Amino acid sequence: MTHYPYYPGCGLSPEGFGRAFDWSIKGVNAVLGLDFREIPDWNCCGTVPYDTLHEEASFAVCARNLALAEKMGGDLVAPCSSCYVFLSRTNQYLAQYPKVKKSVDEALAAGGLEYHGKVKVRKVLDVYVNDVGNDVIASKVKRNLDGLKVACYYGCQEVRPIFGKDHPENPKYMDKLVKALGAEPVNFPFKSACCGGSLIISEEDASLDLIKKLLDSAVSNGAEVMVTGCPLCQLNVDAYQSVVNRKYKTNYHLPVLFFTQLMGVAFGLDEKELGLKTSIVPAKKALAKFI
Amino acid sequence: MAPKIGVYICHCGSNIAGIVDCSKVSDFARALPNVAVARDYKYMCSDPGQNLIKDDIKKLGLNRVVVASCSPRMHEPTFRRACQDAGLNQYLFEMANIREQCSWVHTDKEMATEKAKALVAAAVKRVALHEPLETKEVSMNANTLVIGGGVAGIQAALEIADSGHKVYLLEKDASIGGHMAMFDKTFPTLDCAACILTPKMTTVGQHRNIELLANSEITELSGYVGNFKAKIKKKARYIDMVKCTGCGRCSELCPTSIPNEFDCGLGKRKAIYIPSPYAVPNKAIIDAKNCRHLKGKAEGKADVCRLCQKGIPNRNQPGCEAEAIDFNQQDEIVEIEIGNIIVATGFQQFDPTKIYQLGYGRLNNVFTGLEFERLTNASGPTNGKVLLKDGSEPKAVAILHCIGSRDTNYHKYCSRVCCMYSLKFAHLLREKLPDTAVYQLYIDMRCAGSGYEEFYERLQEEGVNFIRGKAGEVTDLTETPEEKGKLVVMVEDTLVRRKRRLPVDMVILSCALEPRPDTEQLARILTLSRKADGFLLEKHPKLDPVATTTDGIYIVGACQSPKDIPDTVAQASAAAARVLALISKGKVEIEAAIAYIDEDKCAGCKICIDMCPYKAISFDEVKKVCRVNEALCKGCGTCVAACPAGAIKGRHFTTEEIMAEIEGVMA
Amino acid sequence: MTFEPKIVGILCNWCSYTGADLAGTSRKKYAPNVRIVRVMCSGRVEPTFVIKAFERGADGVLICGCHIGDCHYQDGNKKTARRMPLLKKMLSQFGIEDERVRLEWVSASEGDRFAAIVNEMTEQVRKLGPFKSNGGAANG
Amino acid sequence: MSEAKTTTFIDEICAIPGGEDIKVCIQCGTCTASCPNADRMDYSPSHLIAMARAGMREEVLSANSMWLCLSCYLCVVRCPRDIKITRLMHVLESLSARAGLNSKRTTTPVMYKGFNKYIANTGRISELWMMVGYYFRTSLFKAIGMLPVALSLFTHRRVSLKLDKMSPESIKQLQTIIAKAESSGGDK
Ligand SMILES: Cc1cc2nc3c(=O)[nH]c(=O)nc-3n(C[C@H](O)[C@H](O)[C@H](O)COP(=O)(O)OP(=O)(O)OC[C@H]3O[C@@H](n4cnc5c(N)ncnc54)[C@H](O)[C@@H]3O)c2cc1C
Ligand SMILES: Cc1cc2nc3c(=O)[nH]c(=O)nc-3n(C[C@H](O)[C@H](O)[C@H](O)COP(=O)(O)OP(=O)(O)OC[C@H]3O[C@@H](n4cnc5c(N)ncnc54)[C@H](O)[C@@H]3O)c2cc1C
Ligand code: SF4
Ligand code: SF4
Ligand code: SF4
Ligand code: SF4
Ligand code: SF4
Ligand code: SF4
Ligand code: SF4
Ligand code: SF4
Repeated sequence: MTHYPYYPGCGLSPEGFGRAFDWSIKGVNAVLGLDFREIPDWNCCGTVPYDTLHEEASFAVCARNLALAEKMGGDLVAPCSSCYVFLSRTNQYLAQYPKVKKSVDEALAAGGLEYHGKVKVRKVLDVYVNDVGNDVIASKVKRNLDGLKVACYYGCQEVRPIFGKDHPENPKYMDKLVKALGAEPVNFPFKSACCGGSLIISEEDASLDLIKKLLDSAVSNGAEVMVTGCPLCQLNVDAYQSVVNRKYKTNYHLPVLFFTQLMGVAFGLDEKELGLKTSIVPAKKALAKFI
Repeated sequence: MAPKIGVYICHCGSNIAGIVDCSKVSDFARALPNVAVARDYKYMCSDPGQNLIKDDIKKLGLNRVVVASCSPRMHEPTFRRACQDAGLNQYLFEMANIREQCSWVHTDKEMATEKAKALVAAAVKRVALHEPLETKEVSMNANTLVIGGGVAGIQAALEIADSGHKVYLLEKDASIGGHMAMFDKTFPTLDCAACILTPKMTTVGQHRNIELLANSEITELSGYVGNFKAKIKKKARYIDMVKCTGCGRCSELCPTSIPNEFDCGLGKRKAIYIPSPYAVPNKAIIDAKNCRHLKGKAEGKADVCRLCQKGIPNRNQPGCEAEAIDFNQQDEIVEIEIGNIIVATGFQQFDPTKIYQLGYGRLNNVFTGLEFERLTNASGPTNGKVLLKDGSEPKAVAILHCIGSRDTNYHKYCSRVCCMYSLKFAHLLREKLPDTAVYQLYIDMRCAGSGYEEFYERLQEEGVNFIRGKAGEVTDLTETPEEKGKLVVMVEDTLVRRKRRLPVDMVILSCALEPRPDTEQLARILTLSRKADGFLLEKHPKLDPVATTTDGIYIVGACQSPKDIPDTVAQASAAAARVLALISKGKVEIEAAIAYIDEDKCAGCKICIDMCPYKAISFDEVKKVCRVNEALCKGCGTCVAACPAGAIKGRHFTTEEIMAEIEGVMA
Repeated sequence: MTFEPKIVGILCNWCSYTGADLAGTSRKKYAPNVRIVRVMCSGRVEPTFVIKAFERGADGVLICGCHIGDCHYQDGNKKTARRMPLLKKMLSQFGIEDERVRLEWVSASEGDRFAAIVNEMTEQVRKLGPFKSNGGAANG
Repeated sequence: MSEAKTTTFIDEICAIPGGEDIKVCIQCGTCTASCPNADRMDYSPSHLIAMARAGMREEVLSANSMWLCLSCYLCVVRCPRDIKITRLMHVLESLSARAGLNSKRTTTPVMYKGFNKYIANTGRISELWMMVGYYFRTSLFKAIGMLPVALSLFTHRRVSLKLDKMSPESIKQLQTIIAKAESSGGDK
């Protein structure tokens, strides 16, 4: 079994809105022989708000998690795109700005910690596709998702700030994984467009506009489900679909799943274990053939 | 004779004196052993400065000179000449670099002054050991090799050939002409490219002093200025160049049709073809990768196709009547001897598929600059009509500047010609399709050249829409009825600070000019250097922009940096003049700072032979010692460092001299 | 006062020396601790040069040549690289720490890189402190 | 507007790591052309940069622009000068909040503040409690509008009334780290 330190982040924590992502990751890991070990007592990465209002401390807040992960050894897996961006960014700034390094080192030392910059931050999708490989994934498929039309929605941060291994605007690695499950990724030009998730609370109109465009594009290209690897994207497109329908007088019913849930379905895992019912737009109809 | 050294510290105005305390340094030098005189002066390279040295040599009987000033790469020749003028052997001179490697890079005056002292001490210690060396002259081969047959290579070849000297013109493609041959008009005067270039191409083809080696590449180079030897690979053309009349019958018969590179893939050609109507040489060539017969042969099939050769007898269509087709031709290596080389290998266009959001290769009707050149060219795939992929005329066209240029993700530099060719495109569009709207999306209009700004103004008058902003994205995802079926270009009009969506039918990407992919390999063969941006490096960007660090090899045209035709041609003429100057001199000096083997010390182990990159060392079977061929040795010193017996002396870089210098900097 | 190390730089004429000149023409600032000695090719560098420098009180030696593949004399730098292990072995016999001697490839266009290397090495050697020779006595 | 003031504002921005990028912008507008929210901003991202360089401190810091940045990084991917515009937006938000100039036409700062309070107190965030806090502070009317969404989240077990907390020792450790980082204030 390969071990990775694991940073679920608030979204995937036991009380978080994306907990089904966490459940399904664990289910899939059992099949793939991976062991993600949660960092003991990790703290919130702070994401945009913290960076925005406390930019001095935001690096230290992230670095605490990195320091804890460094003690465990191995690449750190951060499923949430925003956590991923902010944790990786901390690495980058620590290396680039001596000033940041100094302040972070001092802050960590005050808490009895130290960090040497050795932790590589990675996404679940990256680990699955590049460490495990699509061949192995395909070999674990019990229920081929033959014919299922899937819109792979990467969201903006998954692939963007040059940390990623895939193209920042036209990523393909989720599409390839979905294909390995037997499903058919549809053409989806908005696959890396922003869903507006970070401002859905304060700037609802702007975000709803973006969600509508996503739904439009996915559905008009024939998607039966949308899959994503970002808990914020999932929440946004799933929970606000009804609001979009109300505002734009549309009638979308596109289930939005975590790609790990889809993997779980293909691997024959139990529907409960995958948390399929936590989706607000029910996935039952689209997946009826496979569960 | 005891060394009697003169030391001269240059202020270089405030360039050195601003940081280094020059009078302190000269006081310091004056106290060093063997130093007879030490002075500091405002500009040592000026005439009065040089006279200072000359007078001291004559009056004080100096037998060694040290100048502490700029880099020896800048003024070593100047001061060596001054010594020589005063009757001192030029190798009894040494330079300390206290500008480029001291005053310009340090801020602490005291430390910089200390460093300058150390560098001067080192030079003084070293120069005491210098020995007079004599440079030898060898005769100069008057033949010249020009690599690359674009407008640069053509111009250089013609100028040299016209003055009565032989030129080998090497072109890797089947025809010369380069990029210019693809254009219809050229900015800013809108001359017809074919009208000004094809006569030159034809002249090249017929010139009795030019041997055209088309479809050929250089694979190896040895020797030195005046006496180079080059190995040339003449790739199989499968055509007998003497017999072929260029009638074109073979192409008509050939059943294999593939995209034509000369038309950027917008038109078709056959597997046997004449590259363009004005190709020089105007002969057929077979594309072995696509010819059915040659492909079959490679797979072991006996006799496929050969329609071009045999014709279709039952329909009374004869094949090549000149019997010029020869499927058995092989690649051939020829060796030529030349005295000078001009490199004119040009550029390639940046591949915009790398910029995903611009849609090239993904969306119909997004074209590159070169593709648009072919679309407007009367002999191009559309006979000069600007047409969309579906054959209709565009109603609105956007020309996008700086694609792959001025962009840290691709090339940092400005490509220098694309603003101007974009204006040219706009003009051609206004002329051919007066009702079509034309948008130029630019960051800055860079029109620095004779008549260039005037051309810009003319285009403004012609009603082109100039939008200051770089396009962010080209998409076919439309939002309104008027956008339907169009390409939408997203841009911020930065002058009105509004994000705009421009619906157009055609998008032209003004792509960067970038180094050709084989530049690195070519540089290696010719031992040239490249700049950070990948283009070939000149000897000095201002004072010697056509020479390289290898004597006898010159670079011209777009292989040095992006440039337009006027600059290219000027540079080509300059290089030709340099070559002709050397030819008329008839002789070249060869480096005196080379290796020498002391036969008494040589143990005959032959270790040095393998060390030498130029095969300059040979073994004397009789005396059982090694010997250096002075004409071949370039003085790298690798053998010196390797000789276990310490038998090899690297002249002017002897172990003692270098050791003395090291001791000096540590003093 | 902070310790100002003395470092001898041995640079090949074509790439590295030109690169160091470029740092100058582009007015890149770097530490004044390196004193440059020019050789035609890094392949000319003999181990004794390095030993000599330390003997005369240097705290570090920086050797620079063209990047592999770019050598003006085709592959002199490869030969230098091949000699490095031998040199390092000799140095250890003299009690000279590994970090005091560096071999770097600097091209004619890498003025920035040259400045960065000098700064980095100066800091590194400063940390090591002044070099104290053991006269090579321990190992003969 | 005095020139002295011009330098100060730029200095202020450049002093924050990532802010120094602002110097090399060539005003090409690629960021704005790519930004999904540019049309809603008082000034487009590139416009904001130009204003900042012109020293228009008050106008810049009271703009809503940065608060409307979605952190989608599309501008960063495309910027020909490799400027981390997203970071620049965060830098401007920070300066704006510190100067007390933050735009009243967006409620993003209120949301951010609520969010950050959670981190300081519990080390982690709960979406539900954050939303409740936010609507309470901004508009009850809006909260009513959002009730159906909240309800559906609740019934699908997507939010929980419980708070996921760290151990008290770890919270203390985190608070010490934060306090130290803010006091050393390397960035200010
Ligand atoms: C779209 C476009 C439009 C332009 N319009 C204009 C214009 O209107 N006016 C203007 O002044 N300039 C214009 N230019 C610039 C112009 O193309 C260049 O200035 C000119 O082509 C440079 O000539 P060159 O001979 O250096 O290079 P090239 O034209 O690139 O020729 C190089 C030649 O060398 C050959 N070659 C390459 N490598 C080797 C090798 N290893 N061995 C042998 N042969 C080799 C190539 O096959 C080619 O024939 C334009 C450029 C572009 C891209
Ligand atoms: C402020 C400024 C800054 C510049 N900075 C740079 C720079 O940093 N880098 C750069 O590359 N370029 C720079 N340039 C451009 C540079 O000056 C020119 O490229 C260069 O001087 C051109 O050289 P020239 O010999 O053609 O002309 P000139 O320098 O003008 O020399 C012409 C000479 O001819 C003599 N002369 C004129 N008429 C006659 C006559 N009838 N009979 C006999 N003699 C005559 C003149 O007295 C003069 O000595 C700068 C230009 C300016 C104005
Ligand atoms: S190969 Fe023969 S048929 Fe073809 S162009 Fe030459 S002469 Fe004509
Ligand atoms: S053999 Fe056939 S395919 Fe080949 S060039 Fe001749 S006609 Fe064309
Ligand atoms: S010449 Fe004009 S279009 Fe070309 S890179 Fe320079 S500014 Fe851009
Ligand atoms: S005239 Fe001079 S300053 Fe003005 S654009 Fe031209 S080069 Fe620049
Ligand atoms: S290495 Fe020295 S001793 Fe050996 S053959 Fe060459 S010159 Fe003679
Ligand atoms: S110095 Fe020695 S190795 Fe170098 S070219 Fe001359 S003979 Fe060959
Ligand atoms: S894309 Fe970059 S360079 Fe262009 S305006 Fe925006 S920040 Fe400036
Ligand atoms: S990161 Fe912010 S500024 Fe940049 S494109 Fe996205 S929303 Fe606009």
